[in-house]
Amino acid sequence: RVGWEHFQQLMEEDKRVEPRDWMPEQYRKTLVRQVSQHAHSEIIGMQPEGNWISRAPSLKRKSVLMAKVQDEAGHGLYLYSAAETLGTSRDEMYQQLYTGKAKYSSIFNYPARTWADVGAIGWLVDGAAITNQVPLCRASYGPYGRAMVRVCKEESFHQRQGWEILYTLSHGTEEQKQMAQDAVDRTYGPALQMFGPPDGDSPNSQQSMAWNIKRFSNDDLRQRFVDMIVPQAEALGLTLPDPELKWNEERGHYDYADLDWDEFFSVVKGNGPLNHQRLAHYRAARDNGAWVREAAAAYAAKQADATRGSALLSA
Amino acid sequence: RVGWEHFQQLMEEDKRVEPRDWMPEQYRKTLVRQVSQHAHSEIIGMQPEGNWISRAPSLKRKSVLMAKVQDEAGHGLYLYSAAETLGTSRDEMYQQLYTGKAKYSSIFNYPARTWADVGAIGWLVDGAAITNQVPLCRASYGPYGRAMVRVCKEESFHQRQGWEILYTLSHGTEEQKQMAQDAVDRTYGPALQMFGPPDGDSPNSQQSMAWNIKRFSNDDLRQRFVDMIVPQAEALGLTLPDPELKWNEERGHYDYADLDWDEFFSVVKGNGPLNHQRLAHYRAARDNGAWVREAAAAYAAKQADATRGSALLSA
Amino acid sequence: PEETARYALLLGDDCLILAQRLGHWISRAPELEEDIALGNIALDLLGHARFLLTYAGSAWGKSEDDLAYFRSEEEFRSCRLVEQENGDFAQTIARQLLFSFYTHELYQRLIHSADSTLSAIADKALKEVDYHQDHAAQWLLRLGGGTEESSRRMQNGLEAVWPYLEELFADVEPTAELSKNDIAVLPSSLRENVLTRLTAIIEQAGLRVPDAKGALGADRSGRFSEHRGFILAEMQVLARQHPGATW
Amino acid sequence: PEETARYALLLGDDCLILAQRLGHWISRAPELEEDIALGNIALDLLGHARFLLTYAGSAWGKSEDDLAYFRSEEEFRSCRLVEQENGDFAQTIARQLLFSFYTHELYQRLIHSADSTLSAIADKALKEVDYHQDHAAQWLLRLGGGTEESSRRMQNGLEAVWPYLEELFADVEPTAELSKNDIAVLPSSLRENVLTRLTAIIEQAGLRVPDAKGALGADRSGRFSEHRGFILAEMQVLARQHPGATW
Repeated sequence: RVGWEHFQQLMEEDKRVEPRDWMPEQYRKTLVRQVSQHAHSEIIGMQPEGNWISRAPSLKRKSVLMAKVQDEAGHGLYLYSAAETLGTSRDEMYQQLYTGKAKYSSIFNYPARTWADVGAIGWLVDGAAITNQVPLCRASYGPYGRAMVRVCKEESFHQRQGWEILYTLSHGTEEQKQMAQDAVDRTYGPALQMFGPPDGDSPNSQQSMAWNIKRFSNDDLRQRFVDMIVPQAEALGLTLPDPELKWNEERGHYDYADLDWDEFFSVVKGNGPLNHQRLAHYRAARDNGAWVREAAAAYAAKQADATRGSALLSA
Repeated sequence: RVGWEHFQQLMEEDKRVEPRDWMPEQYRKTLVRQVSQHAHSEIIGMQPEGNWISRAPSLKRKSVLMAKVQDEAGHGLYLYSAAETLGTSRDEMYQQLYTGKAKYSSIFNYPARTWADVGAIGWLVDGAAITNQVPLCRASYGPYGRAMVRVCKEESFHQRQGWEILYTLSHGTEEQKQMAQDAVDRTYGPALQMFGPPDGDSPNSQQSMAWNIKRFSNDDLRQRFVDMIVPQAEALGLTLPDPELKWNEERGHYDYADLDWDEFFSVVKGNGPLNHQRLAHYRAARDNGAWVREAAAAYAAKQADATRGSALLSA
Repeated sequence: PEETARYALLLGDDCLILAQRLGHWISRAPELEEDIALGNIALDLLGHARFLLTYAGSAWGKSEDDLAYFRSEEEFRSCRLVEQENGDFAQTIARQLLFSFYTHELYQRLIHSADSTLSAIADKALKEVDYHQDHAAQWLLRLGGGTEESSRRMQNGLEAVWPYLEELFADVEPTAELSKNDIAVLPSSLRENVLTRLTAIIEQAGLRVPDAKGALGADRSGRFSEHRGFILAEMQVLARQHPGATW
Repeated sequence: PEETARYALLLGDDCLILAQRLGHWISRAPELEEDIALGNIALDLLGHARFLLTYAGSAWGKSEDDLAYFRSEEEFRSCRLVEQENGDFAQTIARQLLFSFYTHELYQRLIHSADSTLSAIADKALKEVDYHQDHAAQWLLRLGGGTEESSRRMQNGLEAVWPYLEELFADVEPTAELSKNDIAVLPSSLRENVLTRLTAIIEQAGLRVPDAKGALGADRSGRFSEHRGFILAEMQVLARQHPGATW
């Protein structure tokens, strides 16, 4: 009861819950699921862009791209660590991803088809991620909120880089401009869907908001994102693939067309273009690395024994 | 004694020894070593050209090249079968190649660096092979001689194809012609060395000739080859990289410069450009295929059991 | 004829890309006999590709090599099944199984095409695909009924390629339009027979028919895959370094 | 300066090709921390390559990208060690071990180059190579002293790359000539220290120093290797499809 009251008070005063604090089992579960899914998304998200590291068209772009994909691995690490403070081990989370039990952001089941997709992912996918994540910096669970602060700082850098790639392409040759437009056409819809289903179809949102994890509804965040990217697209000289997109004076927002939610749910269920490939790539990396992890563990154990041994001798 | 006399008689009359015939242990050993080395050479020889299958510059060339590399696998099969009639199993021979105990023709430790090498290998390497092998069609051991008949027929086809590749290149663009000349420059020396060390340094040759396995000495075959390729090179419009190469009226043969035998022995000993790579490629294929071979064996055993089972039932 | 050419190209691209993938096995197969068998299949497929590309090119005054080496990633029309990586031997066999069962059904019907060239190509190809089918089915049975490991790998192989089966039955253009004149075979009309036969052989091998639905993007555009660019980069590199050269 | 540029290019090519090879590990490493570590090393090497190629290009009015994307296979001067395939993690570590021990020794000496740009590049690179060396050595010890499998794999890794060690110490041109003016470091003069240090750490890891001699063809020409063409085909494909474009 004391724990429960303390927790309630933290919620009411909008203060941080820390690992040592008592928390409702459902709160813990919700967070583990959300934080680990977020971590998994960073890990799987390395693949579409990683696909272009070897073929990046200039050394500068290659360097920036390598650094970016590496940052994603870093974000994965922060987030797994945050989730571990909730009592779930990294290996357990890995296992959930490995077996396909855990989800990750569905957009990574789409391919990075051309170099321009690297730009579109940076601009739209990282852009949507930031819109989603900035409020999460104030999430009630301390380690998660703090991890998000670090992540957001780097993500906004990535978004800027993506925008620059597209800007260069859209001011380049005709072929480059077409490449940029195609990538935006492909990425726009799935990026808007990153905020999750419409509020009416998102049953868990209410509880997450009550717990100060989520601060805005899916549709609110989506609107915020649309309002942000419309002028950015204009500055790029590229068109967003929605003929219904227009400023609504009354609402003070851009109106946009309904998204293809059938496709969204179908991809979530495993029928996206690359669901199988993404998981197979991850599994192959884990499988091929198993002997290395075993060796590192065995070596560490031997070293620890040796240290204990010499400590005994010198004692 | 009867066996020995029979064998001696076969040698004197230059007739074939067949698997059922008695033969001296040393004759058997010599043949197993020679035939299996020959088989191994076909197998490792698939690699340099195989390296160009994916990049062949026209579909016709791709098709011809695929067929050729596949023929080499076929030659390997004939030759392993011939060696098996001498009582050494294929698996044992595989194992000797796998562990690096067995040798194969040293020229395959050189890379097929450009497309033109595919031509040079066909013209010079297969050309040298044929010069070597035509007399082997009359080798005293029946299964070997008969295998060589099949092999020679295909090899002369391959040599022709190699020559055509070079002819096309040497009549193409400047770059293509240069590519052809470079490949010939690289391949000429090692191809001449395929006949083995000079007669003075080839202690086993005498015995092989006495046994009617080998019909001509290394240097005789090499001379025959040089005499053959000089006019062919002229027809190609390419230069053979030996400034001392010239017609010797008196001998009725072309004179040619000494070859770099230090390099030859060094490559034989394992220090060629690709000795390690060739063996590693072979080993990887065997290792990766182990589970398939096990599965095939297990399945065959189950089928045999089932057949026996139903035979018993119907009996 | 323009439409027919585009149809021939689509069929040819499938064969070309699969031949390219299979060619990699030569010198890397589990057994010498398989170096030869997979090489044979690759050669057959390359042969089919050459017939089809040559026929397609005749409509535009282009050679098979113009089409194979100088089209961009966007211009190819290969299905994603043939673009999938070789993986282990089981995954290659799974890919062969699906593709050979599909082409067997397809060519059996295409023999009756109103286009006499396509009909002749189908007739020639069918005899060879007969063997491809048998090769894949035999290995499916062996691996399915071999060891625990081989059965697990064979199942994984099927799971890996199954999402790309449906694309073979998608009524894309120009195929759908041409099928009205009996030039092409309507892809969706092949589905039932192919699936029935695949199901039967997979069950005979003691394996499960994967329940994966078709992966989104069954339009042969290349927009929904990451492999094609890598395949072409390697296949075309030499030809493109020497534009206009003869080989 | 022409000679100095060719020297810088040779050094830069090594870094560029190794960065290209290592980049493949990102998203494929045994552990998340290693995705990051190998990514870091690749990034460092790419950085070194960019300094060196930019410096080289300044002699010819060419950019780093002109040199990286528009030279042919024949024009590269990378050593065969960095061109070797990644293999398993142990083989990659073996390659890293040899290359980082070599470059550590090299840059330590190149700091004193009479060419101030090369000296500055060496100074900056050395700090990073310090870490590369440590990373490789730590993994060598771990794998050498881990499990039976890891020790076997680590030994195989060393055997695979060892034939390409000697090329690093070959007194090719323009390096040999430039070393007379203290611009370059004479490769053969690095040999003893590098070998001594490699021998010590390999023995500490409980492994054998391979007895392979240097593979024939230590001239950085590319004539004695089959890898470079595949590496460049992939690395250059996009840039070459759009000559003159800005990215």
